[in-house]
Amino acid sequence: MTVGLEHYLVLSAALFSLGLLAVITKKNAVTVLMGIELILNAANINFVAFARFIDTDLDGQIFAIFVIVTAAASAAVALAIVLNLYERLHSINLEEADSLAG
Amino acid sequence: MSLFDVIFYLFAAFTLASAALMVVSKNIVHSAVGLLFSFFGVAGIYVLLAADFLAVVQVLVYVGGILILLLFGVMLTQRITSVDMRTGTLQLVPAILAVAGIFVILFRVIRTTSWNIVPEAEAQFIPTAEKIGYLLMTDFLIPFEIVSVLLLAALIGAAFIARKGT
Amino acid sequence: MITNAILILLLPLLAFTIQIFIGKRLPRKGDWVSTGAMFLAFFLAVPILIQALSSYDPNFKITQSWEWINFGAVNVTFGIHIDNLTAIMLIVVTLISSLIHLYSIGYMHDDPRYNRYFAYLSIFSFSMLGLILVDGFFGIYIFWELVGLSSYLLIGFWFEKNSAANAAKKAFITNRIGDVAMFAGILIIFTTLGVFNFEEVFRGIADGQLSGGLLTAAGILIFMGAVGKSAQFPLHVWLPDAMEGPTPVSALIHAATMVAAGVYMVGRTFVIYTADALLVIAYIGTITAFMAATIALVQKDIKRVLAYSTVSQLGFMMVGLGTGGYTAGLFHLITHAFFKALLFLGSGSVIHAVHSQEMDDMGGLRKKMPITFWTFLIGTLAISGVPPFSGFWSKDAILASALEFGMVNPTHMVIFVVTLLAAGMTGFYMLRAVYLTFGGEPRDKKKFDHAHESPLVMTIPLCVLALFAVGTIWWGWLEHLLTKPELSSYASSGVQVLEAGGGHPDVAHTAHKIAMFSSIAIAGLGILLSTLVYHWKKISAEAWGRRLKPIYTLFWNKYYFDELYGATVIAGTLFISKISSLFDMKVIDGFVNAVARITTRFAFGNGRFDIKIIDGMVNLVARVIGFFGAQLRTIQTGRVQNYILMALAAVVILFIIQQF
Amino acid sequence: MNKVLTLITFLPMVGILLILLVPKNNKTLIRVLAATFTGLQVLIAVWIYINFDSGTTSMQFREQYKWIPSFNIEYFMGIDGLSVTMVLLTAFLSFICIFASWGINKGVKGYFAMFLLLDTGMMGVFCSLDFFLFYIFWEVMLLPMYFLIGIWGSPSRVEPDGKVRGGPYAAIKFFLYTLFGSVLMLIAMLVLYFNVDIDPNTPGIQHTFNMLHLMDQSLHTGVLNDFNVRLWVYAALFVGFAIKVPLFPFHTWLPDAHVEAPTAVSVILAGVLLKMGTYGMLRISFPMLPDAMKWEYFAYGLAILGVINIIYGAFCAMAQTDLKKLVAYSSISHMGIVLLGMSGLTSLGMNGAVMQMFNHGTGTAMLFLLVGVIYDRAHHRNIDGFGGLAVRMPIYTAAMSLAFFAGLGLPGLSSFMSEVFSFLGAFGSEMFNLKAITIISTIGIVLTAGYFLWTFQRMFLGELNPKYKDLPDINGRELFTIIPLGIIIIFLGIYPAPLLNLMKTSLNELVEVIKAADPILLGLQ
Amino acid sequence: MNPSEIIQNNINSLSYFLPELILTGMIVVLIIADLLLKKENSAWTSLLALGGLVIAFVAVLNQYDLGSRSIFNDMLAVDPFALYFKLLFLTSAAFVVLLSIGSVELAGRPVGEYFTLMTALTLGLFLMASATNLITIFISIEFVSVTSFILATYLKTRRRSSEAGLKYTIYGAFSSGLMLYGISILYGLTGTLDIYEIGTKLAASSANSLALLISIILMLAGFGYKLAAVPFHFWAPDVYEGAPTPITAFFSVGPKAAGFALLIRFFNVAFATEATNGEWAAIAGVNWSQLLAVVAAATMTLGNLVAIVQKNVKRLLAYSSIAHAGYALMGVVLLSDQGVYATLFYLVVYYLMNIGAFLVVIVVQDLVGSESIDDYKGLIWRAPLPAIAMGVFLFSLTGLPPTAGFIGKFYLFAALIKGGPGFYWLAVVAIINSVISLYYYARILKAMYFDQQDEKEPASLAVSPYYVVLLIALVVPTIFLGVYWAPLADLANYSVEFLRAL
Repeated sequence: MTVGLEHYLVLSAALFSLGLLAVITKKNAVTVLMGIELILNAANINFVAFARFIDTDLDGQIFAIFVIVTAAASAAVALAIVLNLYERLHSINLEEADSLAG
Repeated sequence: MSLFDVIFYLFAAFTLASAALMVVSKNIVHSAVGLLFSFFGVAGIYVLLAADFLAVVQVLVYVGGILILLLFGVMLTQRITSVDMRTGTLQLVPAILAVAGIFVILFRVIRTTSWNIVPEAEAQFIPTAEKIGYLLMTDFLIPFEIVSVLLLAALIGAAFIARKGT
Repeated sequence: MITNAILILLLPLLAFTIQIFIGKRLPRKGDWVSTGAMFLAFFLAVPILIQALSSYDPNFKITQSWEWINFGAVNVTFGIHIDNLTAIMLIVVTLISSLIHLYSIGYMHDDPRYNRYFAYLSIFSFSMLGLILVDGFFGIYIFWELVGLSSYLLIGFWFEKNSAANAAKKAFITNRIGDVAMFAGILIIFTTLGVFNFEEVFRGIADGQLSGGLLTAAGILIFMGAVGKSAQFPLHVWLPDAMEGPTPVSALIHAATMVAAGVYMVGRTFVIYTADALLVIAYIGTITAFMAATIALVQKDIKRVLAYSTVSQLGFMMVGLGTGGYTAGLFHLITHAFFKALLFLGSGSVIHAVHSQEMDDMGGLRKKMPITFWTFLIGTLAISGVPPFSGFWSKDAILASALEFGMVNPTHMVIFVVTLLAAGMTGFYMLRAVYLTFGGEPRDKKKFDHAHESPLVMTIPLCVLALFAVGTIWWGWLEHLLTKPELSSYASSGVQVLEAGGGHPDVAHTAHKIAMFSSIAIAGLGILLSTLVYHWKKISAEAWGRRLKPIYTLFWNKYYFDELYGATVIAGTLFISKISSLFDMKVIDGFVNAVARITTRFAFGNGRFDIKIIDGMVNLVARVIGFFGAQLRTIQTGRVQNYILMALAAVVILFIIQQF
Repeated sequence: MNKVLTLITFLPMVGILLILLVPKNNKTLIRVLAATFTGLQVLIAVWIYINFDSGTTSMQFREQYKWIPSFNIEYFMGIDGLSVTMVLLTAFLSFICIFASWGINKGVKGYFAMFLLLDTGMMGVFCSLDFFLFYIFWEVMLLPMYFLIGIWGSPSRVEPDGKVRGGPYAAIKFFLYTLFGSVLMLIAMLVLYFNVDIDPNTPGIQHTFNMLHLMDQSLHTGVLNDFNVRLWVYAALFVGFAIKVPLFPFHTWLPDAHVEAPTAVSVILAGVLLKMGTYGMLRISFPMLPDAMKWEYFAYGLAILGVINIIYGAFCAMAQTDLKKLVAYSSISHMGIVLLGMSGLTSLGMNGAVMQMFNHGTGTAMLFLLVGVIYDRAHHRNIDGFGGLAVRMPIYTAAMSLAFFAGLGLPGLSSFMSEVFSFLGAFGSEMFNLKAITIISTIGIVLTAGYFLWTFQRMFLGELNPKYKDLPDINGRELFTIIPLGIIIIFLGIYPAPLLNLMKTSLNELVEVIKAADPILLGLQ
Repeated sequence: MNPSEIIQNNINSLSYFLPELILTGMIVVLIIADLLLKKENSAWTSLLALGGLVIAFVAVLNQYDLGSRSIFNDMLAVDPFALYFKLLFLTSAAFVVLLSIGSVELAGRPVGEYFTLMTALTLGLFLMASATNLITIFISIEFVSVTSFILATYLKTRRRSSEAGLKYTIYGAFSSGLMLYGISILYGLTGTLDIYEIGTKLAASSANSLALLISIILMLAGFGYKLAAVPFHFWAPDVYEGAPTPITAFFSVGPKAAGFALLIRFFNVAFATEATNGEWAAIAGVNWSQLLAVVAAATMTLGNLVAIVQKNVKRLLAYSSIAHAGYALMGVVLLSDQGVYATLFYLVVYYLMNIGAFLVVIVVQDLVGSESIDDYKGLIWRAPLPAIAMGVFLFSLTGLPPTAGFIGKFYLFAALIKGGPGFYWLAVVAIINSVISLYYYARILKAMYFDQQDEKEPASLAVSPYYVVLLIALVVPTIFLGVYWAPLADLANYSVEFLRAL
């Protein structure tokens, strides 16, 4: 069986799942952010794969580019916020950010 | 199995392994390295999907930008020399269960869906940079502009949050 | 005449209004207002009677009515209905009431609420007069209730005494029970016939629009009202307690107004009673007459003796009515009104003198209070049925009627026998009262020394009333005027059939003769026994009392009716009331509160949803898989990621839900 | 004066505006303003009474304007014989209550503003002929009531058994109950709205809240043609109204609310607000869904609940030691009579029931006012804590006895007439056999006499409690509030025609409407 | 289309993009102004921002003449539906700017960035309301998210704000990720990014329902997070509590409304086909309206139940705003003009009363320095105006006449009832929830009106005239709309006509 769309999709799904796993299980805020990047990459693989196999207009690739750009923007903001939290708590352990609850 | 397939499987395995390393590793630096390789792997996949421009963007922005940003974050917050670089995990089992659930669902969806694959597109390998540039200036002009404003806002915000003082 | 009737009705009401609002500021606290109004009413009533007498027609009738409440479909009128019975009752009520007003001026002269007292007397008279004059069930029910109210006010006049307050309440509520039954009867009549007016109701019944069991039920229910008002068994318990009111009030209640109302009402509505209903009336009357008489035998309080005698006499009246002796019953009502008023006022005079109601504190008062004694004696003889006093004639008529009924229906002969016994007891206990009060030696020297004859304002009424206790006044004409209505079941269906079989004229004649002799004999016997015991002291009351201890106790305790009601009806009501209240607080409210609590609990659960459930779940999972290793053991709670996990799980769950 | 209903409804709002402008320390001016505006309202009510044509069944003093055209919501006001009685009652009691509130010293401005707002709400309910408008006014009453009980009622306290009671508790309880009821009503209202079509040319498009249209059975379409749906709608409306009446078992808010509320609020609550429930049934449930009402299960249900109210309320009243609670339960009992009267669907019963609404309004108002009088003096309401007051306070005693006797339905006093005709109407029902039920309910007459007299005895008769030997008798202001009520009670007791004439045409028509209701019913069985 | 046409289209579209251009320009102006102005004069930026909003408001009003059209090559829509939301965003943003000016919480913080980001956030909301392409949808959501993250963290020296920002960021990024994945699947199923084309294609083909379902659910996660709908609401209470109160007020209104705008437009365009008379039918295979109904029921129930046990007013209002999202969702599930119309109406009403309630929280925060219910005790005697205003807002939130909240609920219930018996159960749930909600709103009322104040508290608190004006400015429409709401209803009704127009 030759490699087709589904292979890419499965790869993407796996990557997506790994990203989720990181987001949910990692205590370190930065690692969590890394997990999110994995998720976005997984989605991008989908887009590109669909752009290749289903829609030949490159719309998917354009979308992926926008995803990458916005990811950069949010990563910058997120890191700034993590750094800020570090200044408050001297830790980026997400477990310790629990004063707001209930 | 064609050469293309072999390359695909290699890239895929590489990507997933790196990603797995990123997830599994207790050392945050190792995670970062795993993520780096994973990004490279994805870039390779893009190449396989005939998205040459995108692969370049992937390497430039992700590897060159985002990952470095993340590493900066690590450095700034972990005081790399003295403190434990390990990162713990939590709620592993329920997480694995839920994620496994998602994966199973996605897998089933992928397998059962009959995708409307355009047949003649399979062989085409056309450089995309020109087309993408054209599209960004025409059809996708406004998202492009919006993203620029978004970047501006994020810049201001990130700068504000990151700087000292109130 | 209608104008007269309306004036008769309005005068006491006017007096009441004046008294209640400005009575205090009037000279003599306005006793003359009420008294004057009553006398005026009496004088206005006289022409009515004269007209009735002059027409000398059993069917004499004057009616007039006005629209009152118009529902569109239903029109309730208010009307005045004057016939012979009304005319006579008007005289009786106004006269006795006037005399009692007069008497009260003396009796109540130093009471702090003198004006209020007269106001109440006026409203009482108003209610009673209204009851007599109205032309329909609706009206009679209204005045019926007002009589109850007036009695409440008067019995509880000395409300500082708890016993008085209690008695007033008891009177009202006991009456209410009867009233409710009567109301139910009216409901039946009205909903079947659609009218309240007596004439129309009677016509409707004659036409057969209401008949059979329903009519019997209606009759018995309406009679229940009379049971309450006229203190018949089993609702008689209020009457003796009503002695807590001032004595003139007792006289008024017992003679002309309240208790008479029941009998009057039964007489007025006589035609609606079926043979079955009448039988119930007769038996209730019999039981009442006998039971009250036995209780009266042992009472020590002079007013209580009189009270039970009233109950007993009312029983007689009911027996009369129930056995078809329409004329007899009403005749006794009228004669009784006078001699009982006389007796009560006489006893009031004694009480006024010795400041006690206990016969043990009296004795030998004959010399000190001659007028009182003689008038009282006349009253006693009248009530005992000694010829030629009024009571003899009326009671004889009742006994005759009962006997006649018994002869036609031999199974019901018991009515006559028991009634006769009761008649005998009447003589006994009344004479006993006379002997204990006036005869013999004074038992309480101090009280005796203080005693004196009452003022004229009190003795004059006594004398007037004594005059009416002489029977010959009533001879003949009354029987003619108060003829049994033709529509009544005895006149029409039931008895006629029986009478046709048994030979009616014969029976009546025989019955009359036997009844007359036996009644004289039994009265004489009672009087003789009484004299033997209390005057000649040949028989020791104490000894017999000891010998018949259980019976004596039973009588003394009035057959334990109060206790019985206390233990059953009242306690039961209060019990249900407590239970209801608790039910309300605990169960219904509790249910609502429980819902609220559960909601809150659930909310608390949810309040922790974010913190605890997820944490708890994680902790639980941690415990389950705790032994898998140190790394997994380090699982702790972290907030955002909990959230994310939950959201992810939700995605999975939503997918699964939607898919199936 | 063709906007008289708007005037009478919104006059208190003008009062509120003026009151809000007065500095809060000038308490007398605030009170006077409140009295003035409610007084004007009484004058308008009198004008309405004089100009009301009791011979017609149609709505009078109509005002009809478009309000929200997109939903066909109208500002539609008008009164018939049923509502005019309630309007009179409301105007009158509001005026009296201002005087009963004279002694309020805490937050005077807020109190009177709230009171006038309540007044507007009540008037509005009775005047509206647009269901939506009705609903708005219905809900508007809740807010002031909530605050009046919560703020000016008794403060929160902890009972010996650890429960928290007091004004705030009672207020929220009242609020929750009634809100629940009114939300159900909202749903029912919407179902009616969407299934009444006033334009047959465009089916399913033209809906209306106009009550007169909603009552027109020929316009009912859609799910309203399904009898089961009609029953559900009826039931939803019923619960909404039953809570207000309050009917067993939705009544437990009432004793709490009464006990904790200030005197004037109790008066309004018992005098007017309870009538909202029965008014709603007569104005909305009955004419809009006559066939559902005619359905025997509902008719019997209504009658049985009425009887339970009568007897259960009386029993509960008997067990009370708090005078106000006793009166509250007596209200429950008396409202049961209204229900019973209505349930037979006879002219007599219907008229009797509405008369009972009015008469209970005046009678219970008097009772609550009098309870307030003694509470102001003795600072407690424990029945057993008094005794022999008749000696010390003869005028007060006289007034109280009048109120008590009115309560127990003594002839010559107004509630006698209404009770008798309610019973007669129910007993004589041609559509349903309510005879046994009515007979059972007459037990309530005895029980009522029992608890009122018992209470009277414990409070007023017997020896004077030495604690109260210096208790002043009722004063002039208090008498001023009570005497008019007393006069009405006696007058209507003797001659109820003025009241009856107002309403009978409309109510008899209502009875006819229900009788003639198309028995979709038959299809069900 | 040939390139020149596309470019021409872009150029032509600029005139329809005026409000957004104004906001963009204002962002730049604000940045420059912040650089130029001295620190003590920096308060002027607030007025600049306000001015920008006002000008944009006028520009939006002018767009009503233009009718419905698609601009920038079908990337965005300019139609009454979007305009309705834009007006809502602008007025609420203006209110929040006004709240922020007086807020003690924000005093002493740099204002330049604050108002710049506020303006940017508003721009993002604009885009959300008008986006008709998956790319613009995604970017606008990201836009709003990124600016929101920063604003939530604005009190960066305070731990709570900092923590709120972090949670928001992580949760938001995660949600975006899920949504993105869902979008990618949708793209894969249809091969296009334009939602109208997606709708056409989905209607034409019998797409695999499983793939569509997971795509919808994943996207719902993204939208639901903006709406704070259960089970994607978790971030909301924490962020609402930690963020600066004016920002919380804005979060509870702006992004939520924008989420609704997107949800309604996207779902009704892409996943439904229009039947007759303004009723839609969900596409075959995925009964998403039932799905949303479950979400709506869960949302209002959870929000209300959890709100009951809250002691912090701000947090309580957070849960209440979750509950209200549930109410508003009821209109969406009906797949009818009537329902959408009700939701649109409700959102405006909700915005008024909710911002009002938060304003009172701010006022009390300034006066008493606390957000705890206990510190609201006896407020009516200390500061009557805020207490009365809070009463009005809370009654409105409960949905009692004569307040706007009632009318909002009325329209929702009306839509539900009109929708037929299928959603009666939802109406019942909503009824029960209305009653439950009264319970916790009444707790605040009870504290304010019924409870005795602590003795140590000062007798009376002075409310600054500025707040008085603001309070009145919110109370008046809250009541007025309860009495006469026809214009707003007409506007909402007009705004529903977005599907047929394009």
